Amino acid sequence: MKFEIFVTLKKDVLDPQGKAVEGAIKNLGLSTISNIRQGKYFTLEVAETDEHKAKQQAEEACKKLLANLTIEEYSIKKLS
Amino acid sequence: MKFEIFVTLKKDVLDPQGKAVEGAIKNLGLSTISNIRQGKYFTLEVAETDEHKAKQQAEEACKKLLANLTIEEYSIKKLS
Amino acid sequence: MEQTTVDQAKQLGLTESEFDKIKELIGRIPNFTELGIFSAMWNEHCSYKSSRVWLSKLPTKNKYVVQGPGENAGVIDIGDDDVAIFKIESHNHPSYIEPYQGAATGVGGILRDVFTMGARPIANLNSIRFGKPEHPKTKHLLNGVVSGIAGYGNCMGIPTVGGEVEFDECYDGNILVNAMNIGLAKKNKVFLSIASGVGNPVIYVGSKTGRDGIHGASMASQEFDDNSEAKKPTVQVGDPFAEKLLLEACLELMKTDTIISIQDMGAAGLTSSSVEMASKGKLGIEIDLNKVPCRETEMQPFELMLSESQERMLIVLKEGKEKEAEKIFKKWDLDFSVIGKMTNSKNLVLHFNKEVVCDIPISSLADEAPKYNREWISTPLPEEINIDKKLNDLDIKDCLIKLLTHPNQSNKSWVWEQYDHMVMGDTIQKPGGDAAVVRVHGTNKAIAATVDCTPRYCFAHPHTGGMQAVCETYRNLSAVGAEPRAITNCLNFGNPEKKEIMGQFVEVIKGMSEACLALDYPVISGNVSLYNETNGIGIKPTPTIGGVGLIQDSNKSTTISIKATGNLLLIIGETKGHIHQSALCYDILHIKKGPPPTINLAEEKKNSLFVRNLINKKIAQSVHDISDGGIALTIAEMCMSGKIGANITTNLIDAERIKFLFGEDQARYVVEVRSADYDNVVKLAKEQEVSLLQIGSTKAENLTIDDMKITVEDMLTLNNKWFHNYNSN
Amino acid sequence: MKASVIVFPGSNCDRDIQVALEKFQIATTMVWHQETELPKSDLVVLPGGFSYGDYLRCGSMASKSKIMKEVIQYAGTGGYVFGICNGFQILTEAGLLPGALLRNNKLKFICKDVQIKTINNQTAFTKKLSEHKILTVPIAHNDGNFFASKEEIQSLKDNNQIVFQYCDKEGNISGESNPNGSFLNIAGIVNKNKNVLGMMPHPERVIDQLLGGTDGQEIFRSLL
Ligand SMILES: Nc1ncnc2c1ncn2[C@@H]1O[C@H](COP(=O)(O)OP(=O)(O)O)[C@@H](O)[C@H]1O
Ligand SMILES: [Mg+2]
Repeated sequence: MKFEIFVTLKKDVLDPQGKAVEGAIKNLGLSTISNIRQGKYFTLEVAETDEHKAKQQAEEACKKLLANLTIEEYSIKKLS
Repeated sequence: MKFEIFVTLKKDVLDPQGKAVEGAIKNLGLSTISNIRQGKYFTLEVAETDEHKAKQQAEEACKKLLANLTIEEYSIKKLS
Repeated sequence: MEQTTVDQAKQLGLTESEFDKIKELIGRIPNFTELGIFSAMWNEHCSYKSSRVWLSKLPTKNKYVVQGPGENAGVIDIGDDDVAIFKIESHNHPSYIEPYQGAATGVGGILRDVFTMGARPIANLNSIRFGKPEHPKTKHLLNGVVSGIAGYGNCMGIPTVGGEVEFDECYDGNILVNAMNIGLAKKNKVFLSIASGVGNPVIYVGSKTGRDGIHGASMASQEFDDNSEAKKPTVQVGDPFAEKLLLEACLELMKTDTIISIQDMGAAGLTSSSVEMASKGKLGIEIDLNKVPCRETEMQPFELMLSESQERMLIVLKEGKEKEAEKIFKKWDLDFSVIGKMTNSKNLVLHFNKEVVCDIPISSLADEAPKYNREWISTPLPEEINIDKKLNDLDIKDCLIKLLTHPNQSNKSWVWEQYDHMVMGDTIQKPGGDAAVVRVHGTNKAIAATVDCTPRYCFAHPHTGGMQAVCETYRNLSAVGAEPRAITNCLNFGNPEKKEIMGQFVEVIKGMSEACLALDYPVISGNVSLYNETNGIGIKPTPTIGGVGLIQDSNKSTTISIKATGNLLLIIGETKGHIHQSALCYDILHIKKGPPPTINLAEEKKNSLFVRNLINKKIAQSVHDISDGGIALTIAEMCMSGKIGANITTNLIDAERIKFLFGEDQARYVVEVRSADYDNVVKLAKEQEVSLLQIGSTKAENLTIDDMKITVEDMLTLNNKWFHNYNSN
Repeated sequence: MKASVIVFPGSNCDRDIQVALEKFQIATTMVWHQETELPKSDLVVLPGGFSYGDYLRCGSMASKSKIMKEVIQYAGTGGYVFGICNGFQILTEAGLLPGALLRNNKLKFICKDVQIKTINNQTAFTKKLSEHKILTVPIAHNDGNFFASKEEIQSLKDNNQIVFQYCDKEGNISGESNPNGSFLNIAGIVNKNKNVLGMMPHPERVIDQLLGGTDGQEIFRSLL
């Protein structure tokens, strides 16, 4: 079963990359674009047929490694 | 209008991060998980009411900055 | 088995006559995999078919050379059973396509060349050249290349200690990224790539193989699959983390008694590494391609053999040592696979899915590869022109400021502060001086290293330019007190099929050879990059020279920083005022005609020795060789570095004064000495027939030249701003 | 005195710290990350480098290594733990220190000498430093931009856990003297019990005049 995982910085955490990207976007003349935040995107496979269980595994991966819960939050979606 | 953007490495391109993360996940005992690929995830706002035009702006941002088309590909989704 | 056609051969970059030669050599029509292997081995990059004839003329020996060209890197003796192993290599084309990954994998490649020989890499250097700053691609390329070099070297934990950066419109469509590495080993623990012993196992270690950088595969893909999209050749992505593990694993394996020979998989991957090892050992090799660790599914023999996936090595082990070796690579989490063995058939035999997919004589791939003696014509020495009128009107301060703020002469700290230049804890002189100085760990001696080239000289007169590049490195090493020992070189040129370009190549080599011979400073390794051309316009000939020298006592080295006020500044070497092709003429006045400065090799040798002696006796307080921008810029740099001023008097006016201050006569140095030592230094100079001129003294805060005055503070501000401004938006 | 230096795959300042510790007569054992037992030691050092290539988040994968369980336990019993650069990142990822180290605000790797001011000279790591002592020490990192939540910052202040702050040559702590965007110019912090120190600058690189400075020496002397 395939999942996609989104890891993003919590709202009150400064996002240096997003900020730099936003500056660069402005320099490119794309003036309509704002509020850019950058996060991480993962796709992974879980060898498990039960969706609930599979999702739990993905969740564990997030908690244990993929996200740093001090500064980040995550969400998980089933793919295809 | 809010969009989310996914930037991922093209299929045949080596993903050193994904590879290392996969190793670490295995070491954590999460043996069911495999095929991890890591990409980037952006959210941004376009000050434009016409959806088609807004999407075009987001697309331009991808092409000009957010994605490196030599090795990456992107997709865009409207949010909310 | 399917047969190939001349069209396919052409698509793979072979000529019709080369295809005929292949058929003749193997006595039949090659299949697709075989043709791919020929195309890889016979291309310019692997076969050196246009350059071999001339490269063989370079001097390659002196009493320090342990291993000259022909191995992965060259080796010199640095005393006490220690050797330094080094090489420079280009990654120009990939860096233009994808600057970050291109530059990163360039560094990765040169590192493997060095540690494959048993050395622990201790210093990275790089020479990078871009088009004019206004060119729409330049900023992106500069940023990508610098962060790529940083990304790889920093992660590996190897300091990047020196290099050069230049902008010139001739590189608009062909940037140059030349990476150099130096490593250390013990003399009796140097590993070579000569295979031996029929039956010995051939081992693949490192990362898995993917479809990275398979050249030509896309063009011929209709041959093996309709699904061509998925088979598109892709850019190689570097994995410095994997390389760090590979480095440690290889060095650990090298401590055991298990290795016969070892070779990294660089250009043309498994093909060139296996063929080279077998060829050097005059043996055959047999590989089961199903045993090659793959990252992707359904990889075909053609792809497996031509993939340029990074961070991989091929090793011939002593029979029976497989388990011992495997344990080490497993510890480091790397792939390990016994993929074949050495045979006495003298052929390259490849098995795939229980079939033989390639069976060709090794000699046909290596020794019998084409070798061309291409036509060439020489570039005559340009005539002097009289530009005095233009020079008469120039204001010294204005000239100096224009040089200080020119991208080519601006402070490059924006570049090297992105490189970890201190890790490993032995960097004595970081970037910013004439040569980097890195201590040999655990000893009191040190290696000095520099990379240099002056393409405008090479273009004006390749013969002189070739000599000059060698001499400039010699001088940079001498200026820090090192004894120059040997060089490595990266020859970047345009299309050798053009007579003028081939002529540049030939003349540069002749010039280099003369300099190497006269200075006893041979070439021990190198690399050639041809076809640096876009729309029929080639780059200026750019023979990047990497020079390496030895400092016996780390405490007897000097920097370019002026050390104290009240000292005297001396010019060593004769100043005639040669202004043609100077940075002032070329970059500021845009006068590009005229000959480059003359090289006098006897003077080079004599003046270097004199300066090194002053450093050794601790008489020289600071030293800087005089290159771009002449005496004026050289002294300005010494002032900025030491944050101390100087007072210079020329007793000249008008054009003569400009020529004196900004001319680029060779074989010169500025040396700072205490006034108490002056008489002694003059005496020594007389004895050794060295030209010496006292032109001023050091003092606080300002640089004054006759009636011109500028504060050191202002010079620093001016010199530091270009890179920051350029990259701030 | 005995120190253990933990070596992760991708550590690359392990030798540098060993040389530094041994220069001050601290016997050093290198401990591979897969070990499950920590040798008896008076100090554990997490060295600089790029553990796991700095992939995912700097220090994240290293913080999950087998040996880290032991290190966490060791710290819990009051043992001294010193993380430099990547070591600091690992300590925050392991939860031994609060906050996180984000990308430098200019998004570039920075390697250069900076000044830091000693804010707390009452710790085992800084006790030989005079009050407000300004040190010149190099940094070399991509991710040294310290971040912590408001509450965490308050508690760092309340408990005197800020040990070093970036400053200029005169000791002014300002935006100008902040090389990477770090919150409050924070360059190094200790835990509440003051037995775990993390800092981004590399004191082990300034213990030898020939290599550019000796300001790191007092930190090592404090450890003795
Ligand atoms: N790409 C680079 N990487 C590292 N150091 C560099 C780079 N470019 C220039 N430098 C450093 O800046 C200093 C000045 O370089 P350069 O102008 O070429 O000096 P010189 O003319 O004396 O050889 C040297 O110390 C050199 O090592
Ligand atoms: Mg130079």
